[in-house]
Amino acid sequence: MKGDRVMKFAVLVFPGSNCDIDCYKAVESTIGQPVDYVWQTSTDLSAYDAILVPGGFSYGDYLRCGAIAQFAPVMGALKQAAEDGKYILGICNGFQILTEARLLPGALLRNKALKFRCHSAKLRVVNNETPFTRDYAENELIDIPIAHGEGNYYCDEATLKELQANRQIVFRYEAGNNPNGSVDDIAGICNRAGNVVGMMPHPERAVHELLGSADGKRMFTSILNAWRERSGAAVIGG
Amino acid sequence: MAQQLSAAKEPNAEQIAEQKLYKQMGVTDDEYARICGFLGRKPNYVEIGVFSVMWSEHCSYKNSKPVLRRFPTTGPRVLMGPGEGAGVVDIGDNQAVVFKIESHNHPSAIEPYQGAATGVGGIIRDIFSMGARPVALLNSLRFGRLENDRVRYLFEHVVSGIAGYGNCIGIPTVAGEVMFDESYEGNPLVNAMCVGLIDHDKIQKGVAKGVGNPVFYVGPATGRDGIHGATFASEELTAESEAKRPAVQVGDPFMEKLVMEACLELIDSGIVLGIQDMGAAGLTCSSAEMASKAGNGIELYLDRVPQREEGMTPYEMMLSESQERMLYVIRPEHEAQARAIFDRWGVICAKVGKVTDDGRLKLFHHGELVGDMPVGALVDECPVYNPASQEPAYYRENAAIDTLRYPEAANLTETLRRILASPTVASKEWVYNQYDSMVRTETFVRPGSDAAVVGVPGTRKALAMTTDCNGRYVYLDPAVGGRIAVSEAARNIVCSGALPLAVTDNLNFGSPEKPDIFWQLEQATEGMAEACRALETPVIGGNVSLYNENAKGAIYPTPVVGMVGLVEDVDHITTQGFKAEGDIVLLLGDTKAELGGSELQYVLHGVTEGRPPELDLAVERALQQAVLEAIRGGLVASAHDLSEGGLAVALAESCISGGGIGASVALETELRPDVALFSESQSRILLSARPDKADALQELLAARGVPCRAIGTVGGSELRITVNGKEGVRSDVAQLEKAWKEAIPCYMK
Amino acid sequence: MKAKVYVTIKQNVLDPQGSAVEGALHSLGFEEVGKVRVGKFVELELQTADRGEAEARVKAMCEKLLANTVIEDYRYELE
Amino acid sequence: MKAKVYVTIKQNVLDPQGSAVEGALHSLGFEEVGKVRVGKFVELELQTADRGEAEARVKAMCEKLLANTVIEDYRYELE
Ligand SMILES: Nc1ncnc2c1ncn2[C@@H]1O[C@H](COP(=O)(O)OP(=O)(O)O)[C@@H](O)[C@H]1O
Ligand SMILES: [Mg+2]
Repeated sequence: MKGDRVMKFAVLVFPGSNCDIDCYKAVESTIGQPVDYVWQTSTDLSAYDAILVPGGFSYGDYLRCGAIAQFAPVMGALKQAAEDGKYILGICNGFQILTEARLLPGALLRNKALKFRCHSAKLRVVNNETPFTRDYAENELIDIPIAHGEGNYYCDEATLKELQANRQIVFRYEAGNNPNGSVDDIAGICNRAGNVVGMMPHPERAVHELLGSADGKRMFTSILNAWRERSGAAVIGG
Repeated sequence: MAQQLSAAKEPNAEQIAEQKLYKQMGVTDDEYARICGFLGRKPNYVEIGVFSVMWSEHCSYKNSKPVLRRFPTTGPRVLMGPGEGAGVVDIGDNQAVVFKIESHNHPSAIEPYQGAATGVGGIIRDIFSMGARPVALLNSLRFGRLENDRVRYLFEHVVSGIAGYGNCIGIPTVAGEVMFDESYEGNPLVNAMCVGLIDHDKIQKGVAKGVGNPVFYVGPATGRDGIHGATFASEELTAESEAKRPAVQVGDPFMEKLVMEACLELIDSGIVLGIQDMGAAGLTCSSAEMASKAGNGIELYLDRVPQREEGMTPYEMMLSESQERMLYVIRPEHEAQARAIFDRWGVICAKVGKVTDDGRLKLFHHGELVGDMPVGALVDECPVYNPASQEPAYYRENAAIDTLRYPEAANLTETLRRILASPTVASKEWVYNQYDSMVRTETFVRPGSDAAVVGVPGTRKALAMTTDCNGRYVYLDPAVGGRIAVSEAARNIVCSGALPLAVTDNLNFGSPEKPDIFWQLEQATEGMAEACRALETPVIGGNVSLYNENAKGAIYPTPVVGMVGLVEDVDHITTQGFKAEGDIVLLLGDTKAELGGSELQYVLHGVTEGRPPELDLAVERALQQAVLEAIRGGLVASAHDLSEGGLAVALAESCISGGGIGASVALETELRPDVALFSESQSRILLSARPDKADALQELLAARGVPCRAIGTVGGSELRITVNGKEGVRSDVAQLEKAWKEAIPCYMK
Repeated sequence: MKAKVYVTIKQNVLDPQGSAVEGALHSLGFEEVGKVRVGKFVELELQTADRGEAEARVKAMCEKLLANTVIEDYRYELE
Repeated sequence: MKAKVYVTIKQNVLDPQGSAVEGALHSLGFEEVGKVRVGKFVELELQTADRGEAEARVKAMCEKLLANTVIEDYRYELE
């Protein structure tokens, strides 16, 4: 039975990653699936069903956030995994790495106010039909913290139109509360196929009430449920 | 002694003696004579350089040792007191908390971003060099008035330097304090504290154990960073000397992250015999101290030190303060194992020396002996001074000042708004929103309550932490101010639901060579020591920063207290915000007519005068014990300690932190209404409790002899305070919040 | 051989740092200043004597790493 | 008038960004590269026709805001 098989998660680790442990703990505590840290020199991700690219300051974020990490050996395997339709979630620095590697369109500029900002943020679930958001209601307002200095999403007009047309905008900051000046209040996007998501806010920091919000938990249950459905197993309650 | 070639231009031993060049390094004639005695000859340039830093106040505590002896440093939970990189306190289950505070005042005054950043980097190294995993950062800051351009520049860049370093390395910055007063103009205070967790059996020491063992250098290459500012008058300012000028230290948090992970992995492997960070005076201090603690000697081969710049001399290498470097000792057979770890993290590691049995620090450069000094003399034989102490005139004069001599504040609502908008009291969101306070996902109480609370992974325990000190009180009466600093820190810890464990302190004072400043130092440490004894919070480490002076004189004496407490169960975590409509508001403790050093005095009349509030340690202790008991008993909905701005500010903050919920309060008092609202009497706490728990809570407090009065209820969207039936304060909480939140951003636009 | 690389934010992309610097210059009294753009300036040394080769290499470095061509333009000089 | 300002980290001062970029270039196969330093490049327009005045103003801007002279050097060009 497929239902007996567990979903395997990888958390990539680059020199300077620092939300790797948080992602690892979040997978364990929310859905109890097996997780491995995968060091950036690895060239094989075939054993994993989902890959998390965590936040932090890979390579010190020198030059541009994510610029140096895009050349790490593991990135080839990550691109392959993306093509194979595996679930890939880039959070914060992970989002920056995915855009630098062109797995997602656009780029992340410095916050409009030029300051690093860390606080709770209200997000709108714009597209709840991705494998990452299916356990949310459409347009639901959720509470997920941000912590970044360069989260100002930018893409050109044509790309933005495409994102809108293809429902690739997954999360928006609540209107009037855009913390970084990003285009169209974008907080997270996905690729055309919908299996690669990048977002600035940190769902792994909102997985139980002691942390101030548990709204991030359903991102992890969504991924598991999407995978189970795809592999024909029972879906867990949301 | 062989002549060294590379440093041919450096003055020789005779020139140093004749021209008294040692004086430019801060070495006195007497100290110089003493050094000659230890060496049995005149020191050469490297040697006098090494002695000058080892015998500086920063490394030797020559002016502060006697006062530091007053602190209680032991207790049932103290596993390691002052002496090592940081103190260690037991928290049960074979786990311990490690913490320390350190100042970077002077570097931050020159280059605020890098000064503050490297201050954070330095204190983190102190923690992981003990083998502990750093889990939280705090910072205590003092600046002049924000009206001043340079002050705003310093404030802006100090904060972003702290953020830049802590955020990048991935350690949450969870608490701190910022105060503004012209006393700190030109000499800001930047104190950084780090807290770490460790298992008992992993605790490391900075000792050079085992004669013959190799000594390794880890971290980025050494440059001419922050070298002892002693440049020579004889040296003309040529292009060459300009290039040799000591450079400001620049922090590289990414590098520190790699060094930290690699060192923790190395320590985990169990092969480390001794490890120490290179802090102030870099290679000099770390090697001499490690040798001294083991009763051994060390030989260093300086040409093997990784170098960033060409032509570096032994003097420059020994005195460089390049950041992110460590020194460790292992057995020779473990070398390959250690190397593999550093290679994987991409960190440079070089064998630069050897442990010897002769008790000497010997420096070799390309095979030549260029320095040879007894380790004992460097570390332990610096003369200890007992500077003259005298009660200053201002202290006596202040006794006579009647703090009620100003007319009563007419409009209490407006007064509250003004005090809330005073930068010292105003919301520090502008500061702490720049800090990643959540990384590691253990931050259960973020900045914005009395103390931050950080979980102990895998347990139901948590650590509460805070820094506190009101320099105005300490200035007005150092003994009382010292007592208040410790008590307030402990009160903040208790209000968060934790038992205060221990203290790390940072003594920021003016020049100890001035008798009235030394008097402040003596009095303040005495007051702190009394409080530490009464509250059973021993001092497990700290830092001394003297000579904090500007054109107008010394800063306010500012002995910052960093404290950590233990939350036994996360269910006990309590925050300052009001929780629910209908909850009963209780005021614990007595309010007296105490305006000396208060925010009211400063904001309304622009003065800091009189005597500060009194503090009775027995009363304080009873209050704290009773409140902790009540919190653990599940009787308390919110707790907030009363500090700057008194009762009115505490009420406003509890409303704002409660999400904008209001409160209705009626005070009966014999005091003048403005005094009742803004007096800063000590040993007071504001609690709220569910109506069904309020009686039990009051009974418990009464039984413990703690004065307690129900003064109102939570609810609505307004804060209303009547005094003896007459309206005092009435305002929408939103209005108060606006004044409080927008004050600092408004200056910083 | 020495190379100097200038990386600037594309004209149509908003440059938050440039706007902030412009605002700060205005408030410092430099009101005559406009169109401020802040970019990067990278200096490096190449162990090549061949100018043509150096040029190709530097261009490759820019395309691959030094600039993100989604948002940035670059130019370089060899000395 | 246009001004270009180049801000570089002083020779003796550590440039972690430069080292990181150098390391990245090496691992990308650009092994011939050394001494990488990363600085800032600021372009701005001045509403002045007077070259002498422009020069004085730009110098003042550098000293006050554009460069942190404790750790950075600057130079500028007017066009
Ligand atoms: N520099 C800072 N860094 C982080 N947090 C800060 C800083 N300054 C103030 N805070 C936070 O803001 C809140 C209020 O600070 P403060 O008024 O000093 O509290 P208290 O009077 O209770 O000591 C606290 O939670 C404190 O930790
Ligand atoms: Mg408090």
